[in-house]
Amino acid sequence: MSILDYSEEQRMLKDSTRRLLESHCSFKQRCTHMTSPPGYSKAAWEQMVEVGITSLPFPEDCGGFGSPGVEVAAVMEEIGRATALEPYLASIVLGGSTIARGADAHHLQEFVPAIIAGSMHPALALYEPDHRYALKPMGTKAQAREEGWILNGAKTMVLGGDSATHFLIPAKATDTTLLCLVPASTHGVRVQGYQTVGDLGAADIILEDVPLSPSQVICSGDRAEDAVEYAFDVGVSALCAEAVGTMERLLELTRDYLDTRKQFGVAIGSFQALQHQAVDLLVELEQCRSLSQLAARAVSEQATGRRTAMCSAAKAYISRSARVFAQQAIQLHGGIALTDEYEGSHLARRLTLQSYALGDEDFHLQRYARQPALSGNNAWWD
Amino acid sequence: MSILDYSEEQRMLKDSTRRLLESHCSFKQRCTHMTSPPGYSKAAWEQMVEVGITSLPFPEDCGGFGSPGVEVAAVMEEIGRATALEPYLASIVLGGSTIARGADAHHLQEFVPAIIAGSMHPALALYEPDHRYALKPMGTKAQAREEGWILNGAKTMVLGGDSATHFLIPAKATDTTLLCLVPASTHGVRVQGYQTVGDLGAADIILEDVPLSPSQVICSGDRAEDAVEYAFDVGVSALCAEAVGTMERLLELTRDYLDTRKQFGVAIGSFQALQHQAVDLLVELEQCRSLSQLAARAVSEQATGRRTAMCSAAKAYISRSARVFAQQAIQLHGGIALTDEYEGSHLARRLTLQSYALGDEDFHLQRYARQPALSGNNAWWD
Amino acid sequence: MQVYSEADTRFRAEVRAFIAEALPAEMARKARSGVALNREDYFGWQRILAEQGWLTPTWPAEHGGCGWTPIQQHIFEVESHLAGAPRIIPFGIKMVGPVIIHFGNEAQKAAYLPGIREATTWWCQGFSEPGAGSDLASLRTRAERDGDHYVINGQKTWTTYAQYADMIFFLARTKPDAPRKQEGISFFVARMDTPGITVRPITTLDGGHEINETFFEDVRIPAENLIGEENKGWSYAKFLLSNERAGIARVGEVRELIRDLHDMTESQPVGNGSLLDDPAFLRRVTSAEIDALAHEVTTLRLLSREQESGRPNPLTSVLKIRGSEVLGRLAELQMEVEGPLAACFRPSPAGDPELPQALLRPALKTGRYLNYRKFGIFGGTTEIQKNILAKTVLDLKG
Amino acid sequence: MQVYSEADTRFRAEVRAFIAEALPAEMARKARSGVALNREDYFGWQRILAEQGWLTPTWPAEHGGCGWTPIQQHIFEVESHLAGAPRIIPFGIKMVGPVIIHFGNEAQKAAYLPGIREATTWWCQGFSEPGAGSDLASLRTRAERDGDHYVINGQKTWTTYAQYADMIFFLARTKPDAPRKQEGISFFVARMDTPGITVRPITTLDGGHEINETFFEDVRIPAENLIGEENKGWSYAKFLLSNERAGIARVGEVRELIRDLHDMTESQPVGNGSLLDDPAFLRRVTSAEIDALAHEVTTLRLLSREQESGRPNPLTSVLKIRGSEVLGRLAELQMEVEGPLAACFRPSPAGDPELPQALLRPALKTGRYLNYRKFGIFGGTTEIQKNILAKTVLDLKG
Repeated sequence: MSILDYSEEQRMLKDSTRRLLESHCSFKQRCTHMTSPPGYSKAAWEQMVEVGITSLPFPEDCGGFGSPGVEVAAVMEEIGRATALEPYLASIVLGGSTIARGADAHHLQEFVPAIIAGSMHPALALYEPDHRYALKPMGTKAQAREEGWILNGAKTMVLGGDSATHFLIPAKATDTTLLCLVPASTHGVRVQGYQTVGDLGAADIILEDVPLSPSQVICSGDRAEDAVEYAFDVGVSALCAEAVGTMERLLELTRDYLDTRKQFGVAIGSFQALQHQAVDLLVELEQCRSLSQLAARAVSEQATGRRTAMCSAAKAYISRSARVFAQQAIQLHGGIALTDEYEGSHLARRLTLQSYALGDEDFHLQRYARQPALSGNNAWWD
Repeated sequence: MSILDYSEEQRMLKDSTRRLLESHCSFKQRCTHMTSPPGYSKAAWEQMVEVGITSLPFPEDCGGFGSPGVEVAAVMEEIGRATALEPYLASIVLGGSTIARGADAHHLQEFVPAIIAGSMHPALALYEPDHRYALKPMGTKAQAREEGWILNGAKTMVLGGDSATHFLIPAKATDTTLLCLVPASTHGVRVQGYQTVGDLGAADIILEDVPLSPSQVICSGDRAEDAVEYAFDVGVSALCAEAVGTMERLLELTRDYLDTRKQFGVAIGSFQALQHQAVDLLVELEQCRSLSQLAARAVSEQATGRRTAMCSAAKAYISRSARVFAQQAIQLHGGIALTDEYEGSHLARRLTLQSYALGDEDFHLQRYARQPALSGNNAWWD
Repeated sequence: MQVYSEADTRFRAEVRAFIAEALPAEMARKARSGVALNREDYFGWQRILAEQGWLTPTWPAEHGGCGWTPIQQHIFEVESHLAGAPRIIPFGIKMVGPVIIHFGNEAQKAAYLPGIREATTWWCQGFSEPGAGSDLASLRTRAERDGDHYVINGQKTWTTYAQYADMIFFLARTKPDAPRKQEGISFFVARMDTPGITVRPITTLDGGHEINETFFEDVRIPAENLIGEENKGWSYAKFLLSNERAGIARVGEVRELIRDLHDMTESQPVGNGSLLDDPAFLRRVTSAEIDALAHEVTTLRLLSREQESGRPNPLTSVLKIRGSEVLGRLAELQMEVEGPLAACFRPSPAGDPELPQALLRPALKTGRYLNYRKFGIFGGTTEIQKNILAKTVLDLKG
Repeated sequence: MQVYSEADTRFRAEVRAFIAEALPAEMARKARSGVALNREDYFGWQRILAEQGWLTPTWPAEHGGCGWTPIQQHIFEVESHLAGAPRIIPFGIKMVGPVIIHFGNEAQKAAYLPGIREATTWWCQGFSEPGAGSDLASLRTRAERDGDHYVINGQKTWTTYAQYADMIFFLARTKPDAPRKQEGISFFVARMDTPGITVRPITTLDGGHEINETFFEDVRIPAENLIGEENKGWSYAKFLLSNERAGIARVGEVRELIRDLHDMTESQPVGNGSLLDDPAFLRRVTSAEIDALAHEVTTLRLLSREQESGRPNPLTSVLKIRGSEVLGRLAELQMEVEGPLAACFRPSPAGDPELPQALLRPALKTGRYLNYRKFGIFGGTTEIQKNILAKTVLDLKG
């Protein structure tokens, strides 16, 4: 097996995911799914459950496949190629990994099978208004009461929040952090769903005196923070893979357009300046592919520092690259890529989402710089 | 007269400077001058005195022309084109302006005529080891004694310091800043000259118990700081103009090379990717020209804030642009521009000097950001 | 610091005072909010300018011009943007108007100029075709003479604001067998309600509707709708496109974005401080501001050189290239001010009441960021501008 | 985290241990200081490797190879750089050696291979000419058969380390009237002390002396100095150049520069703190480090794919492009660490005792920054690599 590449089995997983998405989420189909609730294809989602990819990131002892890294990356690349709308990243990767990491055995057995079965959609509510990309809860507070807590606060840009059945809410208690699991239907939870620039759904959530029983606290303290950081890294790795898939597809479209479109009697792909710009995209794609592969492997690491360093390295790079890639691909196309009916413009928008979702370039550069520096002659992954 | 362009008179000044430099400082001649002390042509220097350009930045009441801005820029563009070695920037612009701004009437009458006559070479010692681009003296200290002071400290990268007759030394006294004028021959002054990457001379200076009479203090306190900041801005503006001249010449050479050099049977200038790269240089040059013109006008401003903002804006931009311009011009040439015998490589090195001399991009971005922000709908120059 | 002449400084004060007085507050509020403007929003402001005599500043005096120099036009554009005035739609005033003035007959002048001058007729431009964008001369729309009519068949694309238009000016091929493809093209005008003209909206990647496809199916137009001589349309088009270059630098928009960027950064709360306390972000804001400054000064330099020489300057392509880069970067930075909210999106800028209040501004900014991708493409792509500069200024052979 | 296989991890440990043991401290100190190395510095280390059997890892076993995989060669290169070993000069080992092994006759193998394998013969490369760089096939040096000799006339340029060389391999035209310019070229070797060969040093823009012009004036060389068949030199040259691509990524140098950059930034005093406290500078360092990481992983990915498939991968051009960009940027950053001292310069890297001690390091860094401009030019310019990628990987027509 080649270093930092997909194995034969992983490639088969990737191919079957591609076939699934091609038959259920072609560009035409997805444009229809997008405009009617829940904003994605239930049939495609059921297929994902059916073929088992919803089990990938979960531990084996609760029905999972135990592979939050490279296998998830293989699936996410295909999701990125298809700009698929199903809440795989939100429910399985982000929500699922939070529970998988933070929950005790009892909760695991209660929730994980339902998530894998596609019926429970937990969305991780990371961000709060006015706190930018901060990962710790600032304004969302849990106040102790006789039995349990009362939650108050607001979360924003919750990926998959528009169609979630549950929210994972990190909240500040007097001297600790709680990770709470709140059904979307709970009294006092107000959900305002909307569309992101990458066509995926998201939501703002207002929490007003939301009552919380003790069993709704998945974990607290260091463990809660670790669960969020872990799920965030798994999500970052998955999103990087998604971006690689999106870039790959956009480069294919760009290449084909350059080869087909004629100007002054010749294909515009024969103009050297355009060729070199297309090559710049290729060079970028290969860098992103490398960092995505590295992040996917780091996700299975026990050493938190290396995991976080490699995931933030990948996302810092890809956050910038994805956005610039989209800009240049549009420019290479000309007018056609400015139209909503062209697949390429959806890919370009998805790259914009990937650029800003789960932390932008500055956030991840700073997060990377806070990890222990390279020591001596060691490699980054030593 | 066109806005932000040279007037007819200024253009004549520029042309005559070009003729002077062409006859005394051709590329071949300057390569000879470079290798023998004082590192420039005394004949060219005498010509500069003769035609009067050494008087440009000084006040009219002590024999100057009263034009530290646009007229100096016109001369400096030509110096940049020719990558001339004469200490115009060091002695006339930086050293001269410090004295012109800081000195009292008595000192002005004593020194300015000698500077204009080209016999006195004052070099402004801005930098200290381990204090990067800071403009205030940190480690150079003046200790009061019965009559006058004792100077101790070190200065580094003093432009023109290798051939200076005098040093202008900002020094820290107990509760003020002194601006001292120290003849290079003073006991305790050790000068180590060297060459900069732009072929101009510079020096490190060590001051060991250098005795200072009261008359050697040009000014002190706010006035000393103002004189240094003023001279620095005038120098920055002049250096920006120099960079514009250097870029202009390097672009001419690049264009000519592209037009002449053949590959695969055609001029390489017919390759679209190279054409577009050459155009990128042209676009950059025009931006730099604009900011240089703006800085040159700001230098005559009474309002310090606008002066500093415009000079730092220009230098921040040009610091990056000059370096990247050099890199791209070399790349467009290929191997020939890597050789020391090619004029273009000296221009590229000069651009590297211009990038780092008198503050790099980061320094000037921060200095710009500290000035009052644009207010309301005003233009930058309002 | 003297950058404008004294006359121009006085002119700026006059423009500023007039706009402050004449621009309705509600109109400015709507334009500055970033939502899509409709026909009446644009025409409302144009009529106010028309009354002042400022709508057609570059036209000859006898047709209602007011003799502004290029620098004065520039000042007017900047002040209008800063005040939040709707932008002037160029198709009538800057494009077809001058063509009719120069090449039209008296009947055409009488028929069309008043509607432009008084902001009652909305014009759109039918130049680009699906196979003829940068390579405009390869257009395929045909016009066949049939008695005292021409019959038009073909398809135009990127027809900006065709949905508002009363009239269209367009190029069509009248001599398909001409030896060079630039020959045999003619310049026509037509009422948009002529039978056989249909408009299909194009939704752009920001979800907006500015552009359209326009189809001509056996459209019969009177022969007097031909402007100038038959088969000479290419030279009129070139004349028209050279006029188009005036506002190419888009300094008004740049100034508006820069003014707002600093304020937004400072007022964007991050924890207990503001985004301005983030040195990495501040550095980008500062650097973009200096890029914008360089671009504005370059624009002034080149305009004033043109003004002096009276000749178009090929360096103007530099303004098109940098204008689109600077605007694109500013739109990107404004979007990034929003942090995670930059990822939100409102497919229909006309207004979606479901979007939470706090996301309205981010959604508009993200939409604008996407919309601004057009500047490197329309009106001569960046690559076309670089080809022009390589050829004309650097004198490099293709 | 597993990136190398277990076998490769063991191999790395073995290499690391050997170098730690075998590399003389003084040799490492000199190489790491950045001053120019001489013939003996390079050969000294090569002989130590030769003794270990590690100098010609890619050669067939019967000629002294040790069967390293591409990944292992890569590991050796990285570890050598990190330890400060002088780099391996490729002209004998990676270039002419394999050509002689594949295309030379037994006498040539016997005559030339031992000198390479034992690091006693220094080879240089005579390919480029003043009019034939990227367009190598247009070379004009002629070789005319005269009895049992060839007579060579012409000029080569960019001859790296010709000043140290005992032998030169070169291309010359043996059939000037061949229909295609790639035909009629032959591959020769010659002793550098053959009468008529003269070397003129070229000082580079960093003041260094690595490259030369080499002149051939009526140089008579024995006919047996022809390698392979007459007029087939172009195919041997292509074989040679494809081998050259192995070290193209320059990851060893990248790793060395990255390792040092962080330390330098942290130890660069600024006022009471260090340069690492400057968020703007730290951001650039971090970003460059991640670029370097991406480049190293890409290198490993492509090498291991080549290793698996046994075929050269056209994507390798990506490594050449990024390697030169990343190295150039790291050299620039190291220079910028020095602040104002980045502007100093030592025209002769051999050593100028006049330069103040504190400026020695800055001067070397500035020199290296200038020197590294070469990476985008030599060995196939960035533009040539992009042409290759456009054609082979993107399948776009010229």
